[in-house]
Amino acid sequence: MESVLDIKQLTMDFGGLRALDHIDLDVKAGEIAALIGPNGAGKTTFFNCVTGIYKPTEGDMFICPPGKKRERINGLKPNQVTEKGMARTFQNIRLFQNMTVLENVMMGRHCRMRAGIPGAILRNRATREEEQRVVEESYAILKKIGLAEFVNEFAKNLPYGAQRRLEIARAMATEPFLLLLDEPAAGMNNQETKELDELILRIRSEEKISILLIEHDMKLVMSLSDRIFVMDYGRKIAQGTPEEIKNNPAVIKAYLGEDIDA
Amino acid sequence: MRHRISVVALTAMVGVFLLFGGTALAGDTIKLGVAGPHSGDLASYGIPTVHAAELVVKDINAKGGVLGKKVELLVEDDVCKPEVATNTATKLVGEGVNVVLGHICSGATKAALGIYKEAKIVVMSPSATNPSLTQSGEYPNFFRTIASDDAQAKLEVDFALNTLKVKKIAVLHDKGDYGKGLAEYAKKFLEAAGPDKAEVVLFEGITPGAVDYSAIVQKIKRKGAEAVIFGGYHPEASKIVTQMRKKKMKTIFISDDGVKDDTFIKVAKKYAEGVYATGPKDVSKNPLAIKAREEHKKAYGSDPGAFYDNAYAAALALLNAIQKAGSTDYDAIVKALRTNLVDTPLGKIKFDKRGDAIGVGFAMYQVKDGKYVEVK
Amino acid sequence: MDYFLELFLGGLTRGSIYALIALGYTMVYGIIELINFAHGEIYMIGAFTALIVISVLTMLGWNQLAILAIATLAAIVWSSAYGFTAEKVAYKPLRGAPRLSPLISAIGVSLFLQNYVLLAQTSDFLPFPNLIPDFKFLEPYEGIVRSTEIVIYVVTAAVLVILTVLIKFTKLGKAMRATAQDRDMAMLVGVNVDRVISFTFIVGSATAALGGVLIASHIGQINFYIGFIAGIKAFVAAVLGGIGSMPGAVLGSLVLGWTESFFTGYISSDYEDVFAFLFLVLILIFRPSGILGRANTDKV
Amino acid sequence: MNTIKELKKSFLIALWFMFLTFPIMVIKVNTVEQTIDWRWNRLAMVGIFSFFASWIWRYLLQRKEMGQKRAEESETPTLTFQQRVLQNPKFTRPALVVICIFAAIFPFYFSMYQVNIMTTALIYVILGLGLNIVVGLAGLLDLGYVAFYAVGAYSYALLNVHFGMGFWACLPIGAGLAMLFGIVLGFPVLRLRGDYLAIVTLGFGEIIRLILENWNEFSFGPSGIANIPRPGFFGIKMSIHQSLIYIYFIMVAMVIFTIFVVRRLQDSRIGRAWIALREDEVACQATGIDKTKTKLSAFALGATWAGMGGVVFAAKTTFINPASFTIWESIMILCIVVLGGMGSIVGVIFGAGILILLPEYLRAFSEYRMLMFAAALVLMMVFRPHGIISAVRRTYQFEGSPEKKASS
Repeated sequence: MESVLDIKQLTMDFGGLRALDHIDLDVKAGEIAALIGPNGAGKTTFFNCVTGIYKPTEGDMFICPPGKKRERINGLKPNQVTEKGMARTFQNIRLFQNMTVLENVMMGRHCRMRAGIPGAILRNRATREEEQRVVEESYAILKKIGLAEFVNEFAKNLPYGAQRRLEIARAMATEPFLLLLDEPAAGMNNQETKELDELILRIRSEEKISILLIEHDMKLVMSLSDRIFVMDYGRKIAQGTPEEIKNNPAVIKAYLGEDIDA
Repeated sequence: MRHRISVVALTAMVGVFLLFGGTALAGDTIKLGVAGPHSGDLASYGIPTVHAAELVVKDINAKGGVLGKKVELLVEDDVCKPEVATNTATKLVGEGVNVVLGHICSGATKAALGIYKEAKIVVMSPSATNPSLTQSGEYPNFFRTIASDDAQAKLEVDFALNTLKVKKIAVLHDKGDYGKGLAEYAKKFLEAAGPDKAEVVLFEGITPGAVDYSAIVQKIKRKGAEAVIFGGYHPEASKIVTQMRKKKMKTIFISDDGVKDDTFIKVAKKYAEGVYATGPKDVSKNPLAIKAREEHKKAYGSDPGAFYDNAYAAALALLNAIQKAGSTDYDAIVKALRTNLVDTPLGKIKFDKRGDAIGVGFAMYQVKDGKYVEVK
Repeated sequence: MDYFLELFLGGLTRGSIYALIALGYTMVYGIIELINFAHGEIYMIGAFTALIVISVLTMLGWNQLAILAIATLAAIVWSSAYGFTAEKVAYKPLRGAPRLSPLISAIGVSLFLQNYVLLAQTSDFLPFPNLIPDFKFLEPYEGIVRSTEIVIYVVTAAVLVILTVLIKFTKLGKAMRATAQDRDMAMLVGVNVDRVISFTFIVGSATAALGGVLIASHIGQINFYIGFIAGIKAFVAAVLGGIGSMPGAVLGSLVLGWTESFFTGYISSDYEDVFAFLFLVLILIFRPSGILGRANTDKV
Repeated sequence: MNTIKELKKSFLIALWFMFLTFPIMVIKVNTVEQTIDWRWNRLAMVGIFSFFASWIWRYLLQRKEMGQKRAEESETPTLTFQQRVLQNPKFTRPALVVICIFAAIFPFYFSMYQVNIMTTALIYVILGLGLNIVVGLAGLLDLGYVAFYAVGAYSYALLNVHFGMGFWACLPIGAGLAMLFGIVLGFPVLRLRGDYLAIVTLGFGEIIRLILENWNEFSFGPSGIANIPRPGFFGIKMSIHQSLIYIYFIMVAMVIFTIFVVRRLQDSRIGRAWIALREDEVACQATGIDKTKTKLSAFALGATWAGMGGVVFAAKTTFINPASFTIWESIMILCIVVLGGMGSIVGVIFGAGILILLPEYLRAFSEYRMLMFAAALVLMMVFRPHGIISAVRRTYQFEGSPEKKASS
């Protein structure tokens, strides 16, 4: 199967500190992959490098959107990465707090819209139609994610679980082929986690979006993922199916060793 | 619907009435407008003019007024800002002022003059020294009782070259309207004197309000200037003089009437000794000047401030012109100003075609024993 | 070479003067991220208080050193009081308000204090006596450097050292650093944030007052407007060095002072400030957080 | 019991303020005669005043806190009274009609002076609305906004002096030049954040002013440019009063135009991007918004309006010099935006009205006018930290939207 994301030998140094050490990772089309590891292993740094927020020290990053040519994405700005079709969420929720739920989703559509300043001022037909289309589409996304009831609420007034889901909705509005979810279940209760599980599966099956997620909730990871990558101290220590990972001695050491120390 | 039309018609009528009514009503008093900075950091240059006008008007009203009418004062603040000055001017014109005493700063004066010119109102400033105000011919309604910057610069340059016989001169200014204009004239006159007679070794603007001027002082020293001609006000002058003297530099310091202020001596203290500054001719012997001074002390309990004599003279000249003209008609007043000599604290004056006072001049002063003394 | 040395010392004087004001700026900013526009006015109040005390005591015929000590003390006390009060009245009710609201409030305080001094005292420039006696050992070098200047250098350095010690090694300093890092967290671990902020204002104002006395006796005159101009320059210096950092504030001030001095000396004072600002822009383009500022990337 | 406690508190505060103001209020040294005025009566006044003021202060603060608590406790976010009024068409339509009529007949009812200061206020309305794009919507703190105002004013003045160009030709040129300056200056600095951006823009504002002051050959230096013509009307010669009324109407038209444009901009794709940028830069980029382009567009558009305002300013005053473009001017415009309510058009209009007309109408208090103005600034910020009028976000109409089902 074709890889939609292919990372080779990714390395990131902060001053003298090596946060990522020659990481290889790939996500196949239609796959749900998970990136796990103890705190401080470098998972979020990895996301930040891939999405263009950090400039990696070494390594190559390629994407291959379905039906398009394979492309190197080193040096692209975050917004360009998003335009290419990779959208992400954040570990510490980063919504536009003082905008409504609908507007948050509409923001995701920004890079798929064309209207410029003259269009905004003149409000010609094309602009009006585009605007209306985006409103309808965004509402449709909200309905799908189950946030329709909050549509005109300010994002900051949403319950926690709903905020996490809104971030996913916003990311989906950018029409990605790959979603990068940074701890989507953090802080959620069992019920919410279950709903999230279903949502992620639905996104894959209905929208044909591949997913790479960072998660600490092992139950969720094991039930969702096709493949799992494990990181510790900036290195990739294992990769494989959930079954393989469960029995991998290096992984057990990384996790349990930490527990014993503590 | 019909009701609305009548409202509009009424509105328009009232509007027209107000538009033309304003000037028609003014007739029972002679209105003298006084405009200048009466608040803010330049207030100390504007308030003495208000005092002068108040005293002159009180005096004249006590004697029966002008043309049998009482004189009324309209005092408005312009903070020395051009945009506020236009507000002030429109306010005064709207209130039907006959003549205006002011404004104080050249910039504000220029901004306001157009409005007075259109309304055919004579304006006389006691302090706006910018040469183009009279020399450009743009402002036929403008008069002043102070000599212009170029006259002052000429005096400074002549004094430096002929009396002090210095050759290497540094010209400094404070980058302001007044200071830079003056410095430019000084430079022009120095260059006109020829390279064998005078050499401008330095021409630079300093940053007003800076905490330290040692760099520019070192530069003066390095360029070997024998004298400094400075255009600007006393706060910067005293800082520069103090730093020069502290560095044991004996360079002669010549400046303008922005420095010929007692505050300069108070601030620079012993370092002020020997500094030259130009200022209006010494009028301490003029009986009217003595009278004006006494009146001020009696009314306000203090010595008068900057431009007081000039303002007193301007107020007298304006009201005298109305009396002589026999009306508040613009052309008549202008003619009267140009033809009739009037007795003022500055001496007997009248005005030339451009609006400069004939008989008002500058003299050179030097600080001696903590006092400005005229150099003969 | 002499010329260079003179310009260097002139720049050092200017820089030290900016530093005395910039230190307070940077402290307040470090704690509550407020550009305290009124800081320059606190410095002005310090100078005025000192002048009033000096005049009164001189009339009573006290000895010069005693006057110097008491005037400085009074300036520190009252400046601190003004800084403390301004914080309580105009900034504290605005915690949690939009970020720009305290800035406007600070502008209001600045304007208020200017006009308050203008009305209560005078708009004129007042002479400020030179309180620092001429040191005997400096006589041979009088043309180059004066005792006031030496005192300014020494005091600036001393203030920097004292403040650094205060922040690094005392309990209060620890609380200040904690508050600067994360106010909510500091509150949770039991730091009395209100008190820490008040204290910061008091220390910052005291530094400004010290600057007020020294600078005024160096320049020899004060009026109600000196705070504004000096405040803007000090603010620029603090940003140049990396706002929030104390050594940065001093370094930024010195760099600014030297820039101005050498530019005036070797090129022209016409464009002195233009150059100073251009220099600032250039430095910030290449070091967006100032010379010593920590690169403050958002935690993602 | 409570009252006694309050009394004691106020008493202590009064004592504190008496201590605080003691040296500056009470002692005045007469340097000429070497005497000291002890103005004790002032101390008593300060004490009495602060005693009562502290009482009122605490009462108002309490009320403000209670209001906040109530807003937090209620489940559904309730609109404030003022927001409800502003959104209710039953109120806004008649109000708009009244305002329009008033604006139309204003110059005929009131004196030239009133028209003049109203025109000034209107200039500041468009300056405020322009800066509102930069600060209020895009969240970029710009302390050098006056630079673009100066560019507009000087482009008209200089084009007129050298090429005799008229007001109407210069209006778009001035706006365009200001926009160009916005782009050129914005490009290198817009990657700076928050207060660093503020200080760099402040620097640029000062640089422009200092260049105008020093470069005589180009700008005529500090003595400025005089006799700039007022706008013409098909070559008809007008008296000053008439042309002031004419400028007034030009300004009314420009304000309407500005409101129209800004409203449309802020409800558009680009406007949403500005607001998102203000809310969270990182998330903004991650959702595919080009940070640089978006910031630059806000900066340039803001500058354009300043340029337009500058051209009108030059035409109205007929005289300009660099002293009109100091940092205080930038600060005033910033105050208008923040005081009015960031991001709110109505707020900015109110802000400009208050900050520009207040000092004019406070002329009656002569020397106390700036003191009162400063106090007003602080008080308004303390009691209305979000500005006079807070921005209201638009709601959208779509299939199945709650508003459509049950419009309230």
